[in-house]
Amino acid sequence: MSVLVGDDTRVVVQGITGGEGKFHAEQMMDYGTNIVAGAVPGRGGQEVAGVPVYDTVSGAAREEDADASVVFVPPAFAADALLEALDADLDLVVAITEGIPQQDMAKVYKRLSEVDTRLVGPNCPGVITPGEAKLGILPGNIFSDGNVGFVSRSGTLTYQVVDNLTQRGVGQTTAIGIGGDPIIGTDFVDALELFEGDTDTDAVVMCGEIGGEDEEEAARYIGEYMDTPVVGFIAGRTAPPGKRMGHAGAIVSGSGTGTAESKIQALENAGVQVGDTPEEVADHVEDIV
Amino acid sequence: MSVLVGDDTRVVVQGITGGEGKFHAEQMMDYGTNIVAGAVPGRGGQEVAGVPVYDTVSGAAREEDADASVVFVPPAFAADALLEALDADLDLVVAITEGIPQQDMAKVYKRLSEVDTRLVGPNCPGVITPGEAKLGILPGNIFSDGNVGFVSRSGTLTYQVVDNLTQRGVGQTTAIGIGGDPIIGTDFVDALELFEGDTDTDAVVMCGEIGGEDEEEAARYIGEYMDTPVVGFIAGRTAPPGKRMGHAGAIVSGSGTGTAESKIQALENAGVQVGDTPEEVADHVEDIV
Amino acid sequence: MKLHEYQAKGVFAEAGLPTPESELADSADAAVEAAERIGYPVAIKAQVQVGGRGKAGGIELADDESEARSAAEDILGMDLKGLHVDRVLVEEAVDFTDELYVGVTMDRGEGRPVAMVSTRGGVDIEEVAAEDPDAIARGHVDPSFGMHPYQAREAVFEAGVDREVAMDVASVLTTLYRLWDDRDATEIEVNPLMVTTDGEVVAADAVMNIDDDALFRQEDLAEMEEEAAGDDLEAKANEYGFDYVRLSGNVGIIGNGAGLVMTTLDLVDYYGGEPANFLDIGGGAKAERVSNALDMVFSDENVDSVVFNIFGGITRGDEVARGINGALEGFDELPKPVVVRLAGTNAEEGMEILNTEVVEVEETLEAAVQRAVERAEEVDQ
Amino acid sequence: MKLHEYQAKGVFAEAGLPTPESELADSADAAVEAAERIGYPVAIKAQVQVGGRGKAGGIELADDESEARSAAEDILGMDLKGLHVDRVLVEEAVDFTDELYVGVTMDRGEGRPVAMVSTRGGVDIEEVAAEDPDAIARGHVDPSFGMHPYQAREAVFEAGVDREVAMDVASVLTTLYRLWDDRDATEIEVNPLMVTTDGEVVAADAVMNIDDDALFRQEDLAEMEEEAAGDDLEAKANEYGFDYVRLSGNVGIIGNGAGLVMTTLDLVDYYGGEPANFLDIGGGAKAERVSNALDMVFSDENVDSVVFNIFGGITRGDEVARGINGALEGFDELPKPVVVRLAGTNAEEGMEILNTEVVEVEETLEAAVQRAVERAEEVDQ
Repeated sequence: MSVLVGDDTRVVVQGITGGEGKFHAEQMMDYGTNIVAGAVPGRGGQEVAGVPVYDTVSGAAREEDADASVVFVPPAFAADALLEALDADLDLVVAITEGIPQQDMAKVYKRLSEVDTRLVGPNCPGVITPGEAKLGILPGNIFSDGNVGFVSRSGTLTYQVVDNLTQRGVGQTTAIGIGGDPIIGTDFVDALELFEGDTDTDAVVMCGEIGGEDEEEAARYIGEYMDTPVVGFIAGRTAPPGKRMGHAGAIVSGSGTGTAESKIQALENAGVQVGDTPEEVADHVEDIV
Repeated sequence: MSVLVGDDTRVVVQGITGGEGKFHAEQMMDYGTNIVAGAVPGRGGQEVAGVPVYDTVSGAAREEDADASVVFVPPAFAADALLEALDADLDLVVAITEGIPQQDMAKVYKRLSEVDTRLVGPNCPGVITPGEAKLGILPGNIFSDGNVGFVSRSGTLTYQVVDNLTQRGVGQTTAIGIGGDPIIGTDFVDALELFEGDTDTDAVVMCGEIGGEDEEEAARYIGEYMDTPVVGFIAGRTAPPGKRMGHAGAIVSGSGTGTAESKIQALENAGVQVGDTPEEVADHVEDIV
Repeated sequence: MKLHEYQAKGVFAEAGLPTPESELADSADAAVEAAERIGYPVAIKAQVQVGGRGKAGGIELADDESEARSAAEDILGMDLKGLHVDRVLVEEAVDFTDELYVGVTMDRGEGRPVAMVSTRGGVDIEEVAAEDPDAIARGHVDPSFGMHPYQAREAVFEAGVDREVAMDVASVLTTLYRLWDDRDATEIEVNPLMVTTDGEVVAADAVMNIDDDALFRQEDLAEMEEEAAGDDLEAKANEYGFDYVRLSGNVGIIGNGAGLVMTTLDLVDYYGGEPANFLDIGGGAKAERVSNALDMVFSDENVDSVVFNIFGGITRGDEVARGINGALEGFDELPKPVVVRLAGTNAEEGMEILNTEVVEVEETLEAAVQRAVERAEEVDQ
Repeated sequence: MKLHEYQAKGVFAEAGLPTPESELADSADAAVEAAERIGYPVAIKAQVQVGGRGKAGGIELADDESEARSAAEDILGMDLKGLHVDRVLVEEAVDFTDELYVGVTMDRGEGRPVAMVSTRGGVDIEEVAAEDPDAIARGHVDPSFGMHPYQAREAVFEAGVDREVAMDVASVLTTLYRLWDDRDATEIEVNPLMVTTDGEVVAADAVMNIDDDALFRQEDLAEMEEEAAGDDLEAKANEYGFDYVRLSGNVGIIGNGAGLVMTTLDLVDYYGGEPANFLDIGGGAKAERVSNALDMVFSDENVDSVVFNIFGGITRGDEVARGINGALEGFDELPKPVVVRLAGTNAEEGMEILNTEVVEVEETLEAAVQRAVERAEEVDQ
């Protein structure tokens, strides 16, 4: 079993005619993902990477019975593409695009609250259920099928920690990159809920970072509702206040909120084993499973 | 019994420091309405018509435990006043103001769908439960307590028909002026639902007019769901297409929709007796009750 | 308030919509000069606010100076569905391959705007809607959130607009929506939106109705209004701030409140008469306003009798009576028979004041209307 | 991107917010001339982007020419919390009775903007928030619907702003919100908003942070950016499009992906070293970009060793290796020790290409960091 995506997920690629869109559409298909269509306004009727392109997401969803989309649309047009996807009655939208203006995302976030679609991202590497399907840009070869759920705000840190797990023979049910922006669709609590409800997930790794209060909320959720053991990691212990560390969301405020200490403390109080290094995370997971 | 308003309704008057607001606040109090406060930005701390004025509706509602407001704010500022009232957790807002721009009302209407407050109006004479309370500008003396529910798009036509009823000794449970604008909060179906659920209402008079499809929808509702007998009247049989007959909503479209014939036919098909003249309406009601 | 084509096109062009080059002209000479500047071929179009101008002979094409002069002479001064044509728009004529329809209006049942696109432009869209509703793609818009580009694209692709121009048409639609919202339009449309042989789109006609209640914040549009006014009596009503509609009968009608005035019209018809007008003096009218209303209706030469029906709520019977008396003072004898019915607030005080030696009084609405219809018939004979 | 005070005030004034008259000056003479034009008293304010300028001596009042000159001389050239002051804003000084705080920021937990008003302006609002949260009235705004006047009024009255100026303050707040939305601000505030002895309000300071991701549609603000840039290396990183933060240690860090680079920093600290910088080359970097990153870190004189950590997803190991080799070609000998760790996509190909005669290689992240820390210690001794 798995969460969010599987081999039955039927995927539309928004922005499939762009360089990145086409490349990753092919990569996803190679991995086994069921890519059924592309959607690019004004490019309907073409065929790219062996699938038909539609002018609208709703057209693609209707004609190809799709239930998910992956968005590779450039940042200036991405919010409109997301709003379009949210109106197309999909189950899941995964937004890879980095650099979507914050005001645009705030409006998308509002709209999200009015529909039944789940959004992952933006500015995320995507979602992968090893051996079944990946929606995004994650390198499939480092993942392996198994019983550990994985959720992270960061892309390459995900690869680092997952690689450590896979090297030790610890596979994953599903890995979710939720993205490093301040406003994202699926947050830690949402992802943890999914894993808690998945009978095949025996442990969860959660990689957080400085900024915001998401990790603290996740800690509250874990303490109150989770039976599945969680191993944590928090990046940014050495980040000075007021400086944005790459991700728009990774910033310790001038008043000291959003620090790694606060997050680690909250997680440990909720019974989470927090690793000091990626290797230590893998050690803890190995102890559990 | 009655619907919407009664002697326990605690009312804020928005715009109480204006000429019309003050005059009607006093008229409503004379009628017995429980006016508990006024709300006018920047005029908080004053006293008008014997009640305290607050700067905000939420302040007035909180301090005076109000559950309804009547709005006499000029059209340019009325939509903002309505949005404010909709955010103040009231049960009922009655908008008397005439001439609110349509784009403003469309935005208010959207907001209305997100809150639990009921809006009556705008551009309406208000709501009266004879002998208990009136919220609006209806002349109290022509109404009398009784068992007929009354709902109308028009103010003076209400007076005309209610007067005919009262003269014959037929009193009213509650009379609701829903207003003559194209976009209104409470429509015929909403009002009919209220009366259908009121055990003291033995018959309902519904005065419609040309324009829109509200009367046709009311007919569908009556045919399907109402046990309480309804007597109808439709103004504007002689109105030519494309001309606005006073009310912004009272216009037969160029393609012939919104005609009196269509509305009368729909009502009659739903078993409603439609009077040709106000006197005939009173005749029909007298036959029933 | 409905803008003239040339006014609406000005607003459209300012908003960046593609419009053909055009000039307004009020004489054949001016039309020819405009045509020379624009370059042939041109379309010469009557500037009157009626539908179906083309069929009625209000639009002609001209390939050269003599055709332009003759077209302008044909159209200027003509009577188009009852309206006198005193200006024409001289406009660059384009070669087109398709005529589309693009518009935004309020769906009052839904309480929110609806955008419409059809490939069957160039004809009355209401006819298309009646014959073949599926030929029009519709998209509702959340008025608080606005129209987003994807919504425009969805409507355009759903309508089956050719992919070559689809993105341009979508852009026209988003601009129309923005105008609809920014300029307080109740209706806005381009019909036809022509697809030229060069694959461009251009707004060959322009319709824009502005919400009268919002003119206070659309000052530039409000200033255009005078030019767009209708007949003299309607202009006068506008000036006085009355809701007024001129009709074809001979019984003048004055009252307070739209529903009650409409009912009075209906009763005139019910009792065999014909209403000459709809005139709502509104709520809380003072004596002077009442006088103005009566003066207006007296000045309508089609009117043979007047029924004056007031049910006072915030309107006071004594003010009404004073107003009627005031209007009558200007005449040595009553110009037309007047039947008055006063009820509601201060009706008794009004009856005491009213000069009942010159006006007739009835107690009920029905009786007043019947009497006015009788008096009109007498005069008419 | 954080605007300077004078830049933000320009944006505010253009939007109709009340701002005091002011002029920028880069010399004492220019400051005095400006003061003469504006009229005394004036405030002379250091234009550097740090909080608490006043306490640190970066703001002085001047009542006449000699005071103005002396204040400008004091401030120009001073070092304010590590930043060199080379410009001052000379500003009309107003008599005030109250100092308010008005601002809009993003509540990221809620995913929507929050407007804030407090009567405790003139001090660090984060301190007020920590000490006495109730002293700040907050109102969340639906970003799709915008802020409506009543919401601004509610926040202002809730904050207990004096009724005499409440409507003016509400109007400032609605304008700030409009700017926040129109200009893609992530944060905007007036602190203090002064209430003058005449009962007017005036923005005595102005803070405006613009979303870097939205600069493509804020062209005029984007042009201001150069003037607002920080130190040389940060300016260079900006030019190359790197996410870069300068820190105080001596181990230079380059990597791909914010989380992984942060983790590398943390590991440097964990193994007893001190990070000199955060440098994220982003995803899918080509060789030239990699070279630029290495050049940049080499040029930082605080750096004693470099750890280069790449876990390739869309970034390819062979491109990284080529980039590292390229950067090294410019030097006769390696300027600083470099420890490379390559994993993920094309890591093996990269290892074959990499000039391992000059750079050290480690297999794991932990080992690479430990080695770089050791090398930095060696150099430092």
